[in-house]
Amino acid sequence: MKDMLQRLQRDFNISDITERQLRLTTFHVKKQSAETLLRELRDREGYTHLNFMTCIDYIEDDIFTLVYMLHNYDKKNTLGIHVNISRDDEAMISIHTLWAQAWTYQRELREMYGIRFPGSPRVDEDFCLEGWDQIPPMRREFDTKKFSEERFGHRAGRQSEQPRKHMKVELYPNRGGDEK
Amino acid sequence: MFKKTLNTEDTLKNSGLTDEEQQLFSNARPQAYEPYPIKAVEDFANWARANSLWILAFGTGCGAIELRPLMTARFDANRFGVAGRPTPRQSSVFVIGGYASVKTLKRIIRSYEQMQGPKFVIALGICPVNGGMYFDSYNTVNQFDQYLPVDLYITGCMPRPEVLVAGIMELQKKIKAGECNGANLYVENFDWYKSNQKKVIKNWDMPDYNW
Amino acid sequence: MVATTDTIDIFLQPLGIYILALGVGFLIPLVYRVNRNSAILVFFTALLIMIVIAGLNLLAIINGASVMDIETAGIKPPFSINLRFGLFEGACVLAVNTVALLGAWHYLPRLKQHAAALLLYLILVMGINGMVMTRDLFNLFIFIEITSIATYALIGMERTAKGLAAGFKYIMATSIASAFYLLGTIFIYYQTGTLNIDDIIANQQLIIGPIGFIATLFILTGLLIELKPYPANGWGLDVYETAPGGIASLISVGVSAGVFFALYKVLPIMDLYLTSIAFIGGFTFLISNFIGLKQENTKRLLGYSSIGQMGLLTLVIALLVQLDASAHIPLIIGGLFINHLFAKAGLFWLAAIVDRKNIKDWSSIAKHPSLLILLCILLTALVGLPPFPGFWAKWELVMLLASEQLFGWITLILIGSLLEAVYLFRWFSYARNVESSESVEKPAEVSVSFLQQIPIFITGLLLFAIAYVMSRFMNVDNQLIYFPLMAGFAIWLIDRLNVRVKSLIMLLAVSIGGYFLTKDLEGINKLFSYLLIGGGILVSFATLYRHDDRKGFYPLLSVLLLSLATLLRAQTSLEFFFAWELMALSSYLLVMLGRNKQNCDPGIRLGNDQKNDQKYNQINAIKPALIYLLFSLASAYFILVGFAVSYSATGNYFLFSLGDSGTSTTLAFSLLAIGFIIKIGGFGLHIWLPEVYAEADDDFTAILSSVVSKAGIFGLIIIAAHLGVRADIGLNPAYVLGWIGILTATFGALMAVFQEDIKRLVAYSSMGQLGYIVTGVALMSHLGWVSAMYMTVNHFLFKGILFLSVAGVILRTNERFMYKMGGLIKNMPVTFTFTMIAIIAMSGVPPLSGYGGKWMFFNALMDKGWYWIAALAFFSSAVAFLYMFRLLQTVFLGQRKLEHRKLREAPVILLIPQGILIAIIFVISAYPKILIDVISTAIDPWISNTLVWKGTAMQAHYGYWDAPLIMAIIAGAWIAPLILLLLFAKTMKVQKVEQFNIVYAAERPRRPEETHFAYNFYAHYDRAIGFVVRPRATAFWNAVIEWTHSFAASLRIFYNGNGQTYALFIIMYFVGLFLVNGGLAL
Amino acid sequence: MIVEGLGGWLSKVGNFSLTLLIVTTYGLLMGAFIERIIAKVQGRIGIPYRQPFINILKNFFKRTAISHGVMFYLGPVFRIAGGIGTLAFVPVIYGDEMFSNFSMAGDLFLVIYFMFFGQLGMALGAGESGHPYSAIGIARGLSQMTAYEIPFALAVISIVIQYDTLSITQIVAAQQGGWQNWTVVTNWVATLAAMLAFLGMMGYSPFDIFLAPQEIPIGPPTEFHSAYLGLMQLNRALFGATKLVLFMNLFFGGATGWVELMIKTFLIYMVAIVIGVAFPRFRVDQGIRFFFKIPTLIGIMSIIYVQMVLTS
Amino acid sequence: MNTLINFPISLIVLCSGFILILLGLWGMLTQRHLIRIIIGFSLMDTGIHMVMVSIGYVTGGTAPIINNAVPMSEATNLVVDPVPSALVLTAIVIGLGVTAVMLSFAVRIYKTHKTLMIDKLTESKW
Repeated sequence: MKDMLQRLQRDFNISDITERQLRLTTFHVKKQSAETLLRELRDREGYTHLNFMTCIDYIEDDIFTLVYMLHNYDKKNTLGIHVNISRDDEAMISIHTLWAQAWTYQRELREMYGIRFPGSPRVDEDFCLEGWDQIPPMRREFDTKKFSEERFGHRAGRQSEQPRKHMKVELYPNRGGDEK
Repeated sequence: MFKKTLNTEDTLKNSGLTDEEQQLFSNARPQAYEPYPIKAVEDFANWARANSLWILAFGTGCGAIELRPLMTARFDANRFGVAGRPTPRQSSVFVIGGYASVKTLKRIIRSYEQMQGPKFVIALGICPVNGGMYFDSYNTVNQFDQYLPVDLYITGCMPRPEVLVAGIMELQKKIKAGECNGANLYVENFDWYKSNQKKVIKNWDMPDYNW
Repeated sequence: MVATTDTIDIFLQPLGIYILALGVGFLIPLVYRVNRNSAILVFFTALLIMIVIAGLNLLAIINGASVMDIETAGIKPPFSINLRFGLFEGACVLAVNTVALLGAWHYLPRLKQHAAALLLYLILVMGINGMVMTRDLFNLFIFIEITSIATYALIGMERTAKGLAAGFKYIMATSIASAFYLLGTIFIYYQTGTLNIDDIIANQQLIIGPIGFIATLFILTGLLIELKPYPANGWGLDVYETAPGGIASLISVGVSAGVFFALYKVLPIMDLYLTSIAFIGGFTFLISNFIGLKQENTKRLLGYSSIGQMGLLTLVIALLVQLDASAHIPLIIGGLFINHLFAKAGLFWLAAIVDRKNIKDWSSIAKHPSLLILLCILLTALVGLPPFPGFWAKWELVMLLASEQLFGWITLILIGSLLEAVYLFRWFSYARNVESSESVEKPAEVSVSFLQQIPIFITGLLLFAIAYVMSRFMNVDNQLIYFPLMAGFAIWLIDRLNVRVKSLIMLLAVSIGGYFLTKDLEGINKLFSYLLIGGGILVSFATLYRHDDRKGFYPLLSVLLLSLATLLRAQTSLEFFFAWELMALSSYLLVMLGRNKQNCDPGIRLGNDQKNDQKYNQINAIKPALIYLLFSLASAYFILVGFAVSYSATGNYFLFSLGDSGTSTTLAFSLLAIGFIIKIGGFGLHIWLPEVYAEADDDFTAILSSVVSKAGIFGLIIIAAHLGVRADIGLNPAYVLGWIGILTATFGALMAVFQEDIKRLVAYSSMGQLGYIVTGVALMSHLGWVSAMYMTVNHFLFKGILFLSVAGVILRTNERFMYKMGGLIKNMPVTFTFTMIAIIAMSGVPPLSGYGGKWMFFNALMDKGWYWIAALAFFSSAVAFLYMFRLLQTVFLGQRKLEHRKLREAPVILLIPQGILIAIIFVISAYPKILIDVISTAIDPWISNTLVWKGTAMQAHYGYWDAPLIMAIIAGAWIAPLILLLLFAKTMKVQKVEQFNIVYAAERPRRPEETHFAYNFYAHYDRAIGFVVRPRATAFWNAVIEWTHSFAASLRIFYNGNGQTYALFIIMYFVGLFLVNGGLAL
Repeated sequence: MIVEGLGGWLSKVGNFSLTLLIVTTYGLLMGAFIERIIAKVQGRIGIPYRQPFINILKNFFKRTAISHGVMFYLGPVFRIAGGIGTLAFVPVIYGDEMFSNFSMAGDLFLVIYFMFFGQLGMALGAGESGHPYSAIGIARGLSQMTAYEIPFALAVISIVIQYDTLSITQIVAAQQGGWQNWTVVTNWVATLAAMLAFLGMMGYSPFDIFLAPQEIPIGPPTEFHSAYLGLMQLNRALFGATKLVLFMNLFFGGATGWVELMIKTFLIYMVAIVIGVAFPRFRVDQGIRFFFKIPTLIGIMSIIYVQMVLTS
Repeated sequence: MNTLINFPISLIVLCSGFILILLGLWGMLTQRHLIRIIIGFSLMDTGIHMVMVSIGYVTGGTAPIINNAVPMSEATNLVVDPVPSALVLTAIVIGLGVTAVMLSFAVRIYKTHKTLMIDKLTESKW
């Protein structure tokens, strides 16, 4: 494992190697070398299974972090490969050539985050949302509450509590919700 | 017997369909039905309807899981004439099992329209009422009765089967009293319901009324 | 004056032929120098006079003049050479000279380039005449050599490389043969002291010892080799292949004729070798036709056929001499010979003017109707189909051989004939094959002037004329058997008229003709005449729905329908067989007129992968038509042998005396039954049926299925009546027949279940239904026969409806795959209703007419104790539901395609016959007694009536059946709930919806194609028991075909093209004959 | 059995209507009873006895309906005509002229063939609805039918040989005089084959794939509702009971009174139910293969048995 | 009378005739050159002629002229049969003709094929 990571560090300049759990290690890799790295992992290192791929929106850093989760059945461990892509140029190389099922994830990411995967099959079709006409809903700049009220309306009489505040009241009724 | 010629006001535009598809779907407007002219017959019919509630086997949300125990030995809804039915044509009760996302709503509308009247809708849980915990979700409708007429709400998150049984008995009472007129309500306010539906369902690629 | 008449008389003596040939011949070069045209004129005059001489003398002999023996030099034989001009010689010379004249006409463009060519041609003809007429062994040698040298020279004049090489091989071979002959002659002379054949025959006791043996053997080998026996005939084939058509035809028919005649002359001294000669002839006939299967070169193909025919003649002459049946020589040998002579010559010329080397390139004449007709006539004649001389000769031959119990030879001859038919008609198929537009290399269109076709046309006419004369000789009194042909010809004359007009004229003609032909029939024949003629006309009425020209369709259809009428009229087996063959031929040609849009390889591989649409679409009617013809011929041959077996026992041809066949009854019955079963499409022999039904014209398929297939049933009933019932046939053949019938029914039904093609589905269904009828006939009981006849009528009714409605559907949708249709009930409600009623009737569900047939059938089976068959019948009628429902569901119900929304109802012309048939179905359903009484009356003469009626109810041993009551009850049971439903519908708002308003939730239907469940409809059934119906029969027959072709390929390895090898074979041939005939024992 | 005059026919029709009523009611009640038994097995109470009636009434009281076309409309009519007709041709009570129906019109063969009538008409109606599931369901149902027809046909042939008649009345007559004369005793092989076929005929588990409520919602009747469905439900009760009566007549000695009929048919029905609740569903091709194997073999043996043992 | 009686000349001719025939046949079958084949044919032809002549020969016979030396009654015993001789003449002519045709074929074959080997002339087969 260590050897492999060292080799990858040498060849692909991976960074931020973190052992998150037993048998789960994550690291960052540059966008350009990501596909080569994945191919290397699949073909050479036995990480034949793509568990999933997903995305995290770091709007503060102006990046999306794509996460590819790979599993090795022989070594029974998992690698999380993080790739940072810029929010301005939210495009990534499609890996459906490596794992055929990846097109589904990519379609989902396209719909939910607006990340483009040129060449991925059917990537622009609707996935979960049918006829979505707003900015992708999982982007953090999208205000769901506002959208929900505009589109679906709001039934009067509904009361909404801040969970934290509400629970304090629930737990410490005597002190008026005060922690002390 | 067959109403073949309908004047233009009676037809729907079906603008969500391509020209080719227009010819494949009926564009007739649904019509309300009157009660039987004889009160006794109507009462008897209502009694029969109340005692033979066939639920459409369409679990629209998390509440669907609560429907399953209804048929088990513990609750045995069969006693009340409740049975599951896999096809909307033969069902008379539609149980909205909790939250309805936009995508599901589309299917709910289709299935509801395919049911034959008299038909009844039970909304399960809090979500159909006001969105419940999904009140700020980008894809869950907050007021279900904007889109389909609801005959009975059973709130809770989720309501247990016992409550469901109670709800069904309540529905039976309402049916026997002749108060469940959801189907006619829907037809009479068809344009309103339809415009509400179209407001949230953006890719309206189906006929205006799914016969 | 007297003197001149005398000179003319003298000049018109047969000897005049020689004087003319030599005198004029050597004059021609002179005249040629002066004027080419006058030389040609002289040349033709000479040939014409030769014909006139032969003709006048022959006429004289026929009119009773004695056989002319012409002596030269005024000395009596044996010291002089002499010529004989008798009946046989005269006929042979006349025929050969006629062919020579026509051949010269054909070959004129080439002949006229050289004076020598004209001369050589004359000499060649004279040589042949000499071979025929001379009575001197040595003289014969000289004539053979004269002929050969003239032939060599004519071949050599075509200076093609191949031609020269072939010519050299030819010279080598024939010179060795002549050497043998010469040696033999001289030894004969040594022993008998004479060269005159008559003297030699008179003194044949002198031909003894080793020298005599060797001498006769030498002569025989020499002559046989000239007749090109297998395998010592490669050189002959090479010449046929390379020589120009005019020459090849003369070699094939003229020279062979001469040599054959020579052989005939010396046969009296060949007693010892008759068996060998027969075997050589038979072997050559069979093997040549085998090898012909692999041949694609047109002229070489003709060569194989030619050699085969000569082999057949050799075989027959040896057999006739051996059997001492010389009385039959004129008919059999004459018929076969003349048939071969004209047909083969015509074909060689046709091959020459069309000038396509490979038979696959013959599609370039597909658009030349006149060439096609000529080709068809000649091929038909060559194969021995009626009305040509070969047909009569073959009939005589088979009857004769059968009466001598020589069934081995019959088998050999018929197998050979069948093989010959395969490759000849395959050639026709290629010729008929219209090129598709996408074909890359298109053979150029053939341009043939009308003038060039005339000689061929004349041969065709002569064939007809001779055929007629022959039939007179055979005492075929009933001239009505020609009526279909004449009617067909008459209608062909008006073929240029508007299609409506001519079809109406045809219908009228057939109605009148059919009425007069069948009006005085009675019993079963009468019943079938209603079915075949009345029904045929009714179904044919639907052919009016087509607007295109349909050249040739109506003449052929009239031939077909009227030949059915003559079939019913037939009193003798010969008339029956004549009509039967005519029916097969005309229906073959009609099938061939079917779908012909796309190019296909008409090679006779069977079946196709129907899941593979692309490939499957490319099929057209040509290949199925060929297979149809072959199976028809096979069927005809079985029938022929069956009749022959019966004839051998009874000694006459009358159908009613079939029953007196005595010990041969079982054999005759089995053979005839096999013949008819093939025609019906019985189990294992059914493979032709679906493809033919699928690819024939849609309206013609209706005729084929509902009418023509009944001819097979008719035949079966006839033989069952004559042979089965009367003659107390052993139960076993009938039981086997019963099993064949029920297996046909079961497998027909199972096959139909898995078809995607609507026509194939109905075709398999038709086959299955016929299976029940066969079993019904096989029951040999009154109830069984009533059920069989009842089902026959029913089958006619609902198959007529089904195929016509299918025709309407195909016409409107232009599709044949059911999954490409759907929902047509909206467009074609009438067609749907008719189809539905037909299907309910067919399925046997009460109350419609099918139930009666099933009920009687089942009761008859139970009576007979055929329980297993009854169980299978039950199963197959259940299986029938599958395909019947599929037909309705996938075509008329389900989702309608967008492009089909605008379709109209099928044309009224198609609907009218269907409507009439539906009406008949209802009448029969409600009052079956009407029909059953008629049937019962018809068959009462054969089996005593066992039907018991109690009011309207029919009683059998097991059960009872009250059709009108059932009808009433079911009507009541149907109407009551309908009223109930209508009442409740009043209380509802019933909305008529469109096709996509079905139950759906997650995904709505997008396209009708995706929503219509139709393709591979019974996939699960296929998984469960599909293995039963994997096309084993097709695979088997394909294996037979494959094996036959491979075998043929291995038979021709001897023909390596090397002249020396060929020469070696000739010598080995001699050695072989020597050894086989006991040479070592000397 | 001679019916004379219009009056005779009218009374015949009247008697038949009574039979029809009794049999249909009995069929519905028995359905409810069976449901309750199943419920008891599962520890439930189950539907009330009136439930089948209410269901049918409810369907007839529907106020809206759709129609796909004429055949869609006629499909249920065909279906119930098949049921009524089949009953009409079966003598219900042995020895009672009143309940012998119209069995003088035809024999056992007629009944067997007429059973297809309803299926065919129903299939056509379902076909016109245009729903692919209907077509799939019919394709499966018909295929399965051909499979169970084989053992059934063999068994029928066997008893026809045994009793030397196709008349149902005579078959029943031959079985009178005590249980030892019933076909189930005298020709138990044929009865076994027929009972196996009966499982397929009734369409209960394990041979209910053509209905397949979840996979292809309810199969052929997917599109049918309201009064159409009402007719079909009536037919299901009627036709089911008729089949039971037929089996009772053929194999279990028939019945001389209504009580005997009810007991016998109920017990025959229980066979299918017991097997149904105990076995999971066969895939359709498995079902077909099943019928072609053991039941067919038993059917063949039944004919051999009859020929060797009974008629020799 | 004569020692030659024991050894009739006709036998010699007959035997050599047969030998020539066989030689000729052997030549035709084994020699691949066309001209040699033609020679073989000629040999065979000549052989046949010799056989024919020998058949008609009567030992010690004279020319077939019926005169005083040969009385009519003994003509058959004393005179050489004239018929074979006559036949041979015709046969020679014919043989010549065939040889000529063969040679002309050989010439033309050489022109078209540029070879005289018979095993090269196998364009048409099967």
